[in-house]
Amino acid sequence: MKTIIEKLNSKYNLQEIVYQRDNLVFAAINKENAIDAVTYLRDYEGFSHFVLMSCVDWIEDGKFQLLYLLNNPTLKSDLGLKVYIDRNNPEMVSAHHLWKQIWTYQRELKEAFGINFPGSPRVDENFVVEGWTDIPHMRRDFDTHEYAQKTYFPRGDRKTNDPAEYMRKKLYPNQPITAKQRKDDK
Amino acid sequence: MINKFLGFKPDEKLLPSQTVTTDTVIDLSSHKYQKIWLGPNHPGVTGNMSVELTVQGNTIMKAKTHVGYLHRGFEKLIERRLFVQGFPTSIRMCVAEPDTNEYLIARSTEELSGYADAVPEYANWLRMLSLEMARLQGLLRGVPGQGGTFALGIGVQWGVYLRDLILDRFEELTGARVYHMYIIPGGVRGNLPEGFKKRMEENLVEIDEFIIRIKKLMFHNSVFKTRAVGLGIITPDMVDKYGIVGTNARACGVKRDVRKDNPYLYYDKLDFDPPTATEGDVYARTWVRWQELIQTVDLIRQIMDKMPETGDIRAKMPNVLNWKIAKGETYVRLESGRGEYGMYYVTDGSDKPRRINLRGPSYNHAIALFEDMLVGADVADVHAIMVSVQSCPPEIER
Amino acid sequence: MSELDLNDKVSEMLAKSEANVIKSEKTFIHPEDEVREVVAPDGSIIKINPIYDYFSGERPQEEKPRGGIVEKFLNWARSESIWVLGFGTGCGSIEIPPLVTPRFDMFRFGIQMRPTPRQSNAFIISGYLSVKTLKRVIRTYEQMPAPKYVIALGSCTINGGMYYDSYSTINRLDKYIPVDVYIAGCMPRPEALIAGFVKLKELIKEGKAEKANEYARNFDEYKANQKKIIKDWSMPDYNW
Amino acid sequence: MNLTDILTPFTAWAGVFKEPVTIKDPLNREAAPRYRGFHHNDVAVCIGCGSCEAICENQAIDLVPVEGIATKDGDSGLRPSIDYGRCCWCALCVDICTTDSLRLTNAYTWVDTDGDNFIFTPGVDAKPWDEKQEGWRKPQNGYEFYAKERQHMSELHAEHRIDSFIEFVKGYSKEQAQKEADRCVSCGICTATCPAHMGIPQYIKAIRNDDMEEGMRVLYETNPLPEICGRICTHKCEDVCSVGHSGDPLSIRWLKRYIADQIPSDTTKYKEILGTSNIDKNSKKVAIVGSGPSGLSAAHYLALLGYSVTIFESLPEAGGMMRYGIPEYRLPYDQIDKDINYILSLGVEIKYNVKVGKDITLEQLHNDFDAVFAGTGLHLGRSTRVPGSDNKHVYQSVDLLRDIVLGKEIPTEKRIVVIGGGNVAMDITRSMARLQMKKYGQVNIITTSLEDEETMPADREEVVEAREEGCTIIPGFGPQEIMIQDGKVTGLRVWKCLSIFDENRAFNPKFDQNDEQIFEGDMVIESIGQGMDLSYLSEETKSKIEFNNRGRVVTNADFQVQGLPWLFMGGDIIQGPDVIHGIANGHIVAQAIDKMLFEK
Repeated sequence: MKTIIEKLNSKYNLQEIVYQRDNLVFAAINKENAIDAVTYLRDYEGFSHFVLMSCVDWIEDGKFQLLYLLNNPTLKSDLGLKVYIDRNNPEMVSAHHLWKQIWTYQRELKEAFGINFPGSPRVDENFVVEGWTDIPHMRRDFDTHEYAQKTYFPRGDRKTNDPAEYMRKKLYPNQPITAKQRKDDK
Repeated sequence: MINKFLGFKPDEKLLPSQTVTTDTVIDLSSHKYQKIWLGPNHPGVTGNMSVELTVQGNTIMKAKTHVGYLHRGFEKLIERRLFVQGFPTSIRMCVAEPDTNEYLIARSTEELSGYADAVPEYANWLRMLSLEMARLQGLLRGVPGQGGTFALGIGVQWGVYLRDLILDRFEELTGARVYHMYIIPGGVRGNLPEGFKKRMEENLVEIDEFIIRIKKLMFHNSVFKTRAVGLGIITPDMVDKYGIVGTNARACGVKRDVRKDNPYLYYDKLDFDPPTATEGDVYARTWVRWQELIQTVDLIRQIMDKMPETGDIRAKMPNVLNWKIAKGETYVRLESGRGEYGMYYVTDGSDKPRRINLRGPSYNHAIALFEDMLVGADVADVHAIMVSVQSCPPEIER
Repeated sequence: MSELDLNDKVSEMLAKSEANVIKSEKTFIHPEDEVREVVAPDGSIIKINPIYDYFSGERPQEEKPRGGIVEKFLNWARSESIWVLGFGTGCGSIEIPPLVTPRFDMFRFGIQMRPTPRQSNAFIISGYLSVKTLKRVIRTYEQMPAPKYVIALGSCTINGGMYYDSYSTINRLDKYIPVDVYIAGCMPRPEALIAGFVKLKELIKEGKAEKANEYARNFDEYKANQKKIIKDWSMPDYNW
Repeated sequence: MNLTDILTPFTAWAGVFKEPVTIKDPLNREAAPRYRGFHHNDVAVCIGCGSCEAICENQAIDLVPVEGIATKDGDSGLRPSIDYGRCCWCALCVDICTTDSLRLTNAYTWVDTDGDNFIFTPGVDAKPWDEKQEGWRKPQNGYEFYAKERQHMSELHAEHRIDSFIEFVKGYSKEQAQKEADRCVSCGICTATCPAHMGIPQYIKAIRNDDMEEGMRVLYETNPLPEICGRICTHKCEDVCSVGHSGDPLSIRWLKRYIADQIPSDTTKYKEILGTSNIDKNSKKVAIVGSGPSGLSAAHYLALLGYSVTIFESLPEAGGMMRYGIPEYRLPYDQIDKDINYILSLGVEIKYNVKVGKDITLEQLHNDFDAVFAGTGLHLGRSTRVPGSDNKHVYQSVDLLRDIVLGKEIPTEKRIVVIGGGNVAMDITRSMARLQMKKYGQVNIITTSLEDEETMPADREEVVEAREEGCTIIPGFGPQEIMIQDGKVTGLRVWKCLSIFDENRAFNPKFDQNDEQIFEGDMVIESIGQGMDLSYLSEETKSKIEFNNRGRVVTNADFQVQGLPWLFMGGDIIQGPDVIHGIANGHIVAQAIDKMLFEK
């Protein structure tokens, strides 16, 4: 595994290489080289099993992190290639020609994160949600709780009490101690 | 030969006028084709999923899988939950074999927080027991269920009854029938109740008998053989192309099993060899699963033999309400009844996961593979193929 | 009847059904459901309106109970023949197979599963409903002949359950279709399900299971709620 | 295809002769003993801490007030109400329950026609399954959601601490403190019980986040003496800690000390952290009598509000009882100075060796200042008044403790008897033990109290530590006579005490005269409580104010003296001896003075 990583590193200049386990390595790669590297790994290094394609929204960095997780059935090892793409203009080269299932992942990512994969089959079709009009639902800035409260009809007006605050109101209501409590009481 | 997936040559009279491949261009306005929707509310589908079929006569020219009827947005919901709150939520991602989800969540968090080796031995054995029991109950539904797709209902009746017995054992061990919520980060949530092994053994004996009966019912059945042999063939070179795993891969001779390849828990201490076949058709897949049924029963016996009598059930972990995990990511996998089942887990130093992504085998089996397998098949065989690739919609859309 | 007459008749019917249906201000129409003209195999041109062609377009009608001994007899008959639609909508559907198999054997309670809504009078909503499924559920529910009953399983149908904060699943079912019986649990055990059926049978015998009429009565309200969340409507307002 | 394949499936017909597997009565089938069915809560045990609410991932649990359950110390009066439209029966609420009151029964059938009925308060709303005993309970075998045992506080061994007055509690390391802080479930029950209502969960959270500056800010919101409180607070909070119901309570006091210890003794740094470098001064002046906890606390908060504060202290150093009553091994002087220096750096002025009533009168203060606060404390010893207690070898503990600090010669005899069971008795016992050790190389001291072992008012650990140090503590005896021979004390004659209070809860001890013992000793120290010295109040002032039946001045809730609106009194003279009460009083007084002077 180490030799493969070294080879790959000299070829494509990897960053953030992390050996999570003996048989699981994560590494970041440039957007331009990613599909190239994935193809290379598939064809020359025996990473023939495509495990997963995923995306993480690092909203604070303004980036989406795509993950191509490949498995080498002979070495029984996994390699996760991470690609950072711009969050404001999310677009990635499609890899649907490499494995048959990849277009499904790309279709899902298009719907869930709004990442475009030009040329990927059926990429614009609905995947799991139907008639979705809000921002893509897996993005961090989409607040699902707020959306659910607003859209569906939660039952009843349930009310809860914070024990500390409730005890203050009950036991020493006239002694707002901290500045915050004084402000709240007003 | 009509189609590479269809192992035999159907009646000439029923054939469409042209050769069907996945690339065939279909002009709907030519009136030669018809569209049929199968599902989502159809008793034959394995969970709510619909297949949009374009047919000519009895032959499917094109198929599209539509999912999302069971979409709940788990991955989004778990991002809003504490690490310990993740497991009751995650278990519902796949109703057919729920325990696998719990294990993945537990294992990922343990690995990322550095408690992977802290889980007590007894707890790990119990985890294995519950995972194998989950596999067993899944197979008890799945194997006769394949017969059910050819209208062989009686096997299902037996299987569901026996599955219920396993659920009774689950209830005893975990406190719930279907959603066990048993494997928790750090360990498990209950020890083995008194007399459990004895009652389990009684059930296993009953299942042993069922295994023989189901063999006579299905594998020595002319109807089943006629319909299943040569249907929905998966060839070994498709395995990597489509990301096929589990029994689907093993039934065409590609021996992949996470329990053997990347042993987790104490599977390396158990004596077993995953069954395989070479034909890769529906019959072969069912046959492999039937053998796996025998093997799972054996594994449960081995586990009950080898596990310690008692011990701690959970590691000493941080307070669950204040538990934070440093930034990191991992991918954890296990072998579910349907094949490699994995989870990509990302943490960012807060008390909630940053992102989880479930990799279910059905994701590939029921969309990319299934759509291509259906082309050229009979409408009547859709369910058989659907069940045989073990599509589980809730796990696809999560 | 000549071809011409038939065409006239069709367009007449079309006009009628389109006029009768309550029109919401702006409904989304799927491209496949748009009104279009197609050339028939014999060369004639037919106008097709996929949404309205196959549905009556009438509003649901309230049917008053007959009352007296007749109604009592009918209710007894109804209560002893609950035909459940085989539509598993959520997790809870995994507890249906034990019911139809020998161990819990619900046939002895006069309950059986039916494959089509036209033959069923009971609908088990077995847990959470994603908006996508809700659309199908409404369509299915409206196709069931009255009197029809809805059994809601588990927390999800009561107040959202586990998925109370999900963008994809509804919180309370009774806002969209009327519910006769709720069964608590996540998911309810088969035994609890049987208890639910027993309760439903009692209700029917007492003549209290008239929720199909309630649906007809409050049709506009239900429709408004349904349309609030189903953005991709593309179907007639009443799918009978 | 062959004939076998056609015939073999018919073997299924063999099932015809089998016993049916159908469950005859599915409606009354019992679930497994461990089944997670519907909730039951033992409301008498539950304290409404809300851990169940915090861990519920479905927001199914609300805390609601319940009729008949009063809010009191250690019990919020709230009880969990559960929405079965949300619950998923994961039983995390049961597993975290701090009091083990919540459990799941194995009942599972609840059918209703109205969805609104599925909210209920277990244990309060009667349900058919309330009596069921089977069901899910918190698992055993090492299964716990938070550590049950507290982090061990390392101390000097008794042998090494007995011969000197150096501080013997070492304090937590960072790792220990974080582990201890991790045990907190952040319920906030403790906040109500703490007399100063400190934001305990908040500063514990700061420790978890390793943010000491935030922790310091939380501490100073309600308590300007964290170093002192972190060592000698009576930690009433720990008595009600919800974690303590099924394990050790959190070491809240040590955690507070940990935060304060992390900040270096540098007033500029303090001001930087607390944001008090620039305070807008106003023109009002406040006089404070006594620099004990209440006086310092009032001075601190008044200074923050911009007042010019002057403290009049009769002794040569500030701190009051904290310095002159508490031995150095519990509270080192440099730690007192650390807290006081910061308060002084805010512009508070202290006039030492000025005794109000003697050097300056209270009325004078009234003329010179806008308001006066008197927190003069309890500095007079109280006598048992048993025969012989007027002997000169009978001492008062407060006097001795003060003399130790002042560096006076302390009469240390070979055998000492101490009367009293409170913390002061333990302080004098252990101080005298150290002096005995220095002088004679051995400890011979007997401490006796009316209360028995369980009801002794002293902190448990004080008693344990005193015994470790070789002191003999014999609770449950009432002194009858100090035996004197030739003008010298020879011992103390005691009777077994049967009860202390009578039916009306009035002090009226009953003794067993047959169980008489004699504790031999060359000197006797009385430590049965302290009295106040109100001699600084002139007769005219006294006539204007009201005293209650226990001789204490009557004030309103803001500690404003009835009849004299310019005078505030607080601390031990109103509340009885307790540091944290004093601090709380001082804080309230500061706010009340501010209100009084600026609402005019």
